[in-house]
Amino acid sequence: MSLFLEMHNISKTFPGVKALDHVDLKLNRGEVHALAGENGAGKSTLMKIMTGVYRADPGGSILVEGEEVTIHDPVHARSLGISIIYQELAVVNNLTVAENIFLAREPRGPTGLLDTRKMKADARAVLEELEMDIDPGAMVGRLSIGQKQMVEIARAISYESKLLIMDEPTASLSHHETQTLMRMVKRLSGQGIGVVYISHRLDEIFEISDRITVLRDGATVDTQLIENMTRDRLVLKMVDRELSELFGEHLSHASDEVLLSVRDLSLKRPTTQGARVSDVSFDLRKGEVLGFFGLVGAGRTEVMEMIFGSRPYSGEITIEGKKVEIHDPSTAIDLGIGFVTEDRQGQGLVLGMNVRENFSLTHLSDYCSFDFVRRREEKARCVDYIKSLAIKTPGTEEKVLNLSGGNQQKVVIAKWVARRPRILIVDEPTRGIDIGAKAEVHTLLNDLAAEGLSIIVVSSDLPEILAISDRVIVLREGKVTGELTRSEATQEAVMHAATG
Amino acid sequence: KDAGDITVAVVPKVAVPFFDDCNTGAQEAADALGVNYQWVVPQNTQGSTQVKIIEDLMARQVDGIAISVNEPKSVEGIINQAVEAGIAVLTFDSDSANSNRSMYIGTINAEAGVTMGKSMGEALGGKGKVAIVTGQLGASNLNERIDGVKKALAEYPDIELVAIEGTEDDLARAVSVTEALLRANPDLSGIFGVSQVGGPAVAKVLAQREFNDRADALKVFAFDDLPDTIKGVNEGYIDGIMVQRPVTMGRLAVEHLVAQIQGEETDPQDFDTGVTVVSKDNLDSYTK
Amino acid sequence: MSKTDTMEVVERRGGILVHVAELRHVREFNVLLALLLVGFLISLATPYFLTTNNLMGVFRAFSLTAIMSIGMVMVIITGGIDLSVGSAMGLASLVTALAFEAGFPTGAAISAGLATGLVFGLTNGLLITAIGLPPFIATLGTLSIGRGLMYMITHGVPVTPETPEIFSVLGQGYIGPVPVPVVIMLVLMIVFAVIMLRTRFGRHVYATGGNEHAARLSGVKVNRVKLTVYVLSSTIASIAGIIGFSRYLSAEPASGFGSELDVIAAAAIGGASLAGGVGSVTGAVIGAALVGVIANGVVLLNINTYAQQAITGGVILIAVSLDVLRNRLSGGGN
Amino acid sequence: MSKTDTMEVVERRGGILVHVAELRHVREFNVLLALLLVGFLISLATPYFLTTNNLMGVFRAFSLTAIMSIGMVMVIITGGIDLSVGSAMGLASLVTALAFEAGFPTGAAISAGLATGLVFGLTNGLLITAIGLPPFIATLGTLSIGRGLMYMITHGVPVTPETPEIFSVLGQGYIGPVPVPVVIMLVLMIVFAVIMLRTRFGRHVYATGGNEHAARLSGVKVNRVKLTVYVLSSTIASIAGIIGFSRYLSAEPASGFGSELDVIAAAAIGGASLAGGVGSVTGAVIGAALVGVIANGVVLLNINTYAQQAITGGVILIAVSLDVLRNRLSGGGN
Ligand SMILES: Nc1ncnc2c1ncn2[C@@H]1O[C@H](COP(=O)(O)OP(=O)(O)OP(=O)(O)O)[C@@H](O)[C@H]1O
Ligand SMILES: Nc1ncnc2c1ncn2[C@@H]1O[C@H](COP(=O)(O)OP(=O)(O)OP(=O)(O)O)[C@@H](O)[C@H]1O
Ligand SMILES: [Mg+2]
Ligand SMILES: [Mg+2]
Repeated sequence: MSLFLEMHNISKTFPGVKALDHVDLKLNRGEVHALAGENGAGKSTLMKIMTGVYRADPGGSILVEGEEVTIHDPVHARSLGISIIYQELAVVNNLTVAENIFLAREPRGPTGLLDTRKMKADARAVLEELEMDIDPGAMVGRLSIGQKQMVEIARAISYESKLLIMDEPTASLSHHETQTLMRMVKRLSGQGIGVVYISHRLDEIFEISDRITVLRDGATVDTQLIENMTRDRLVLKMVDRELSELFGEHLSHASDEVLLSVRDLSLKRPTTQGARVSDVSFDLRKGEVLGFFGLVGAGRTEVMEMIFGSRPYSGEITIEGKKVEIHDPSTAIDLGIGFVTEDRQGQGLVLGMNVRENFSLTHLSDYCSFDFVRRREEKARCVDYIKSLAIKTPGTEEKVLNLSGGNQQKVVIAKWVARRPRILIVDEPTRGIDIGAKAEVHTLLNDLAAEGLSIIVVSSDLPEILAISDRVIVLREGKVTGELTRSEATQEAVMHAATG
Repeated sequence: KDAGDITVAVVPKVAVPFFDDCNTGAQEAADALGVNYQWVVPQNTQGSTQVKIIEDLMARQVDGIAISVNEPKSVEGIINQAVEAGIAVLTFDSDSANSNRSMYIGTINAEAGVTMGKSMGEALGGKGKVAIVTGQLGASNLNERIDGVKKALAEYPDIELVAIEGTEDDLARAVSVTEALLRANPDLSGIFGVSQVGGPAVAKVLAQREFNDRADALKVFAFDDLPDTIKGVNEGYIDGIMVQRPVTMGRLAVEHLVAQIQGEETDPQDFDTGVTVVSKDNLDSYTK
Repeated sequence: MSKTDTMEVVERRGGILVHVAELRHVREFNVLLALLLVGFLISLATPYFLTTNNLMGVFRAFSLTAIMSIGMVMVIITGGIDLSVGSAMGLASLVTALAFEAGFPTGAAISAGLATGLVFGLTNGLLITAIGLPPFIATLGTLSIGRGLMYMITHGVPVTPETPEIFSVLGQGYIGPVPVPVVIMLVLMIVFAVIMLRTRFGRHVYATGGNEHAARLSGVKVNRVKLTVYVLSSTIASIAGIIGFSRYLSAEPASGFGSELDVIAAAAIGGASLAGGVGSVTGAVIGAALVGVIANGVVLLNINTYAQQAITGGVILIAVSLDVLRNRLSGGGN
Repeated sequence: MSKTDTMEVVERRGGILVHVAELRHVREFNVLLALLLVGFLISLATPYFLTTNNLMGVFRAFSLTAIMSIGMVMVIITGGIDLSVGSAMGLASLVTALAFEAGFPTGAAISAGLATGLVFGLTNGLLITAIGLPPFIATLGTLSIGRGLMYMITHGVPVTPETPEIFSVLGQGYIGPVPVPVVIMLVLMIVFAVIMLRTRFGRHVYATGGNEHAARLSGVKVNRVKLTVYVLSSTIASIAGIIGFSRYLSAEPASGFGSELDVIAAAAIGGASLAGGVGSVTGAVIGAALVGVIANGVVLLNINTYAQQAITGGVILIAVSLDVLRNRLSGGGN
């Protein structure tokens, strides 16, 4: 294998944060190079420097095919053969899937006008390679977040690149799509294309990477061939703890008392597009952790949105035996429901506000006397949560925009947990957070259940679902296709129900 | 044609009190003659707006149109078209002299300006610094008045015109402009309010504590008899108002239109309605 | 309307609509329906409305606003705004008039007017892209400067030069029964509708407004797109200015003042969202038509002239509300 | 300015600024600097500028715009816009005048004016939240309706009733050397600055504009927030209308026309982004002050009246550009 790209002595300082501290990185042609590290370790920042989004502090250098280069912007990076799938979605909602994939390099016909037919056909070809069943003419704004992620992936692989960076491409994908992607990555590397693969899912890393670099607090702590790396060692390098001490035993706290009961939940006025939810029924008991599994687009998020009042439904929802009508989120919140949304940037956070303001938005009245906010108290609570969830931020007054992806996710979790709802719905709660934090979130959910909270966990991470749920409900194409107790819920059984 | 079958339309420049008086006169005349009457006020002072209104009135097949022109040249074409289509068209208050309109009824603005300038010259004894507060900077009738004022002042070499300020015919703006004018020119001795907003604005400024002591030294001449302008005269802040005869204009406009439509008037001539200089002395006795 | 709203509307519509092109289609269709409805009601009430002469007059009357709204809607789709269109229009008409006064031939005079628009647009574009001023401030500044220049040049006196016969065709001529300004409006509408829907540039305009950050990361030259739309907007406004001058043969010192609101309104009524990313050229023209027809109707129906503005406002509210409610019902809203 | 732009600016600023509150702070500080600079330059050129009388006069002159911009900036922070402030102001002043004419006592007349603003704002708010009209269209509609009503009521003739002495204090009185309208402006500024920065409602206004969807999902009653800001905006505008009437004791049929642009400009110059989420009450007032000082300066300096508008526009562009460039430099943009 020959060297494609080298980064030397790369540092990056943000106000109040040293994100990267003298990092070196060498990437070979055709190599799958995993990049691991806890949230805020600097992985995304390093990749953004490689693609010209940020400029590194003076003193560092980047060599592409042996020549030193200054990378001006992502377009320039692409011309050097480097393309990237960003951790945060960068799609244009008001354009179609095909238009997004070919944005800024749209095919043109002989007249100079767009060749939409070719564009759609090409898009369809790429999507088929990824085994994605999305209409190239569909508006991206209407897709679920997982589907948007696939569109980004499709766009990235359709570039003729020599190095493809994937920053947590699978965070919002489920098992099936992940497997397809793994195959895709292997094929690309077989063609001599280098891949940088960032993920917090250790299985994936061990499955496909050739080498691995671990970052901690902005510095390289290890680079190894994957053969020389073990899970335990990786976790130790990343979070400085033993894997075995991370995840505790699962204890069920479920009582027999039904708290939430959903009957025949369907999307109101269903339209013909997409997988739409129909006739979903289930019960949620007090202190129970109920897992929801399904493939991308199975309709799990849609069910949760209906319960939370952000999507019109028909059917019946009862809480503690009382029928309730939930037409907007504030009603749901008043009824004691909390909802950690899967799309943290679009739905979870006000990016222009700081950590404190985002944190307290769900429960601001806790700190209010006559509508005046008692800021000191607000701040103190926020600091508590920053500590307990190990949110890496310079302080409560940092804009969430400047936090790393995983730390943003933690803020979303914190803002709901701090509200102490009776029913907490978490949709892909550990999306993009590191293994240490994931363990902490699992512990947190377990502790909350122990306090008598009822929790619904939607996750595409099958091991996660199996690890923390008392019971698992499986959705396929908007319908319940399985309900399994903890003992029945094996990997095979759940997958069977999900894929049919 | 039967009076009942005749429709005449009167189009002012904008909605201001002056034209409300015109409307009164025109309506009275129309009622007296028994003709149908339409009053159409443009939404802004652009020439094109009036063109559009005339087009609409032609489509409506009115028999006569009297218009106070915002911008003389731009309505020429459409007035000529209307005349060709057999509609009687005359102008009042503000003319489009090169068009084929049958006649003009109204004040000769330049002459009114001259009268205003002369009044000021006499009031100041031929000596002092003066300023003009106008309305919309583009309005042709105001520009004619300003020209008239300048022409009259040319006779008084010791009177210096130190500033002309636009106000967009907005009272609030006119007040703050007048204040700044007075501050920037501590020795100012005369103000012309050539648009309707000038009189009320100057009167209000002079009534203020800060400027009250300058009221005596300052000679003010204004245009049009708005209630606040008249009040200003009564209170001694304004020395004279050029009062036109809007009611008369409106009445005459309709009367002449109907006469022309019925073929009674075949050789119409322009009609100067003149201005009256109204001061404290004749405040109760003038007519519009 | 916020971006999320827009998306929701899109989602609501669900069924019938699959992609942007169709969506735009329907938006326009709704406003067109409102337009036809208003027209129908007026024609019931007065026989004068549905005559060729009147309709052509109405078309010609709103054509200038409509032309300007074509440039405006592109700016709005990028998420910007151009308050200076009225000044660009007025200044272009003034420069053309001055060029005639200076004895330039027709071609040169028209070019001078167009160049004025171009320079105006470049100024806006550079203030926004190179200096980084918010579009509202940048174009508000040039709006004032443009007006000021017009006053300084004219001292409030209209410029009315002699012009060759041929020049007046632009504003006063007819092709068959159709006034030339209307023809120009339709040509521009078709050209820019095609550009917006079928060219790379058009896609990039939508992308810039939809998600500027993502567009930039994808390689869209966002600043160039913005510069271009501001140049187009001012240049198209200058075309309107030249036509206007040709029609009235008088360049008024205050021409175009206040028209920015009418022009933006046309785009907005035609479905453009000031949040960017949404809108269409045909929609904007139909929006201008709706306002024009209402204005005509009020005079034809001899409605109390003082009420005209109130009625116009009311009808616009009702027309757009119908559009919004229709969407909600058909889509199954929250 | 689009959201991404805002974010970039924020990124660029880096160094000094850590959080939103400080950011707001600095924004204001920059405009304040520009204001002081302009004031300093004017005072160098003319001795009449820095006199108590003139300064108080200037303050009083821009106080109405500033008051209206306080309501406007809250609307803009939610991501909306209120084009109807001028109409709300004018109508409120007219209704107050009519109430006096009808013989109402002062308290009742003022209440009638305030009620007008309230109803106006409720209408806007309901059109936007209940029907779902885009704010631009909704308030454009009510702008027209308001103007139309004023014409219908007055036929263009100002209403000048007799009023009790006490009433004129509101517009003409002084507290020490400070005109009462200026005092009212300062009080409103402080009250609403505190509300925006220290209360739950204020937080919700920023959240709504920052990310409406996320705010709604966090339990913010987004529609109620919007309704409230529109009601506040119109009501505050009606306060300006009542003060204006008290000052001139004449309710002009065209008062407030066209002021929407001035008011929005004040908010924008003061740092508010039309994309929502960003802005401040004090910034808006300082923005109004900047424009007011320039307007006073051009008259004091006896600048040719025809050039005044161009100069005003130019100075605003330069002042805001300095702000933008300063931020860029201090942030050391990428
Ligand atoms: N634009 C920015 N301004 C200020 N700080 C930043 C900015 N971007 C990143 N940071 C900080 O730099 C550090 C590294 O962030 P980065 O996004 O690279 O982490 P990461 O390793 O990708 O984490 P994750 O696994 O959560 O995605 C974090 O502490 C983050 O807060
Ligand atoms: N084929 C499709 N075309 C367009 N939209 C689709 C399609 N399939 C699903 N959708 C959209 O996807 C959403 C349904 O997926 P939802 O997000 O509820 O599922 P999920 O199981 O949570 O999947 P994900 O992991 O992707 O979030 C709906 O919003 C629907 O509009
Ligand atoms: Mg990251
Ligand atoms: Mg989901």
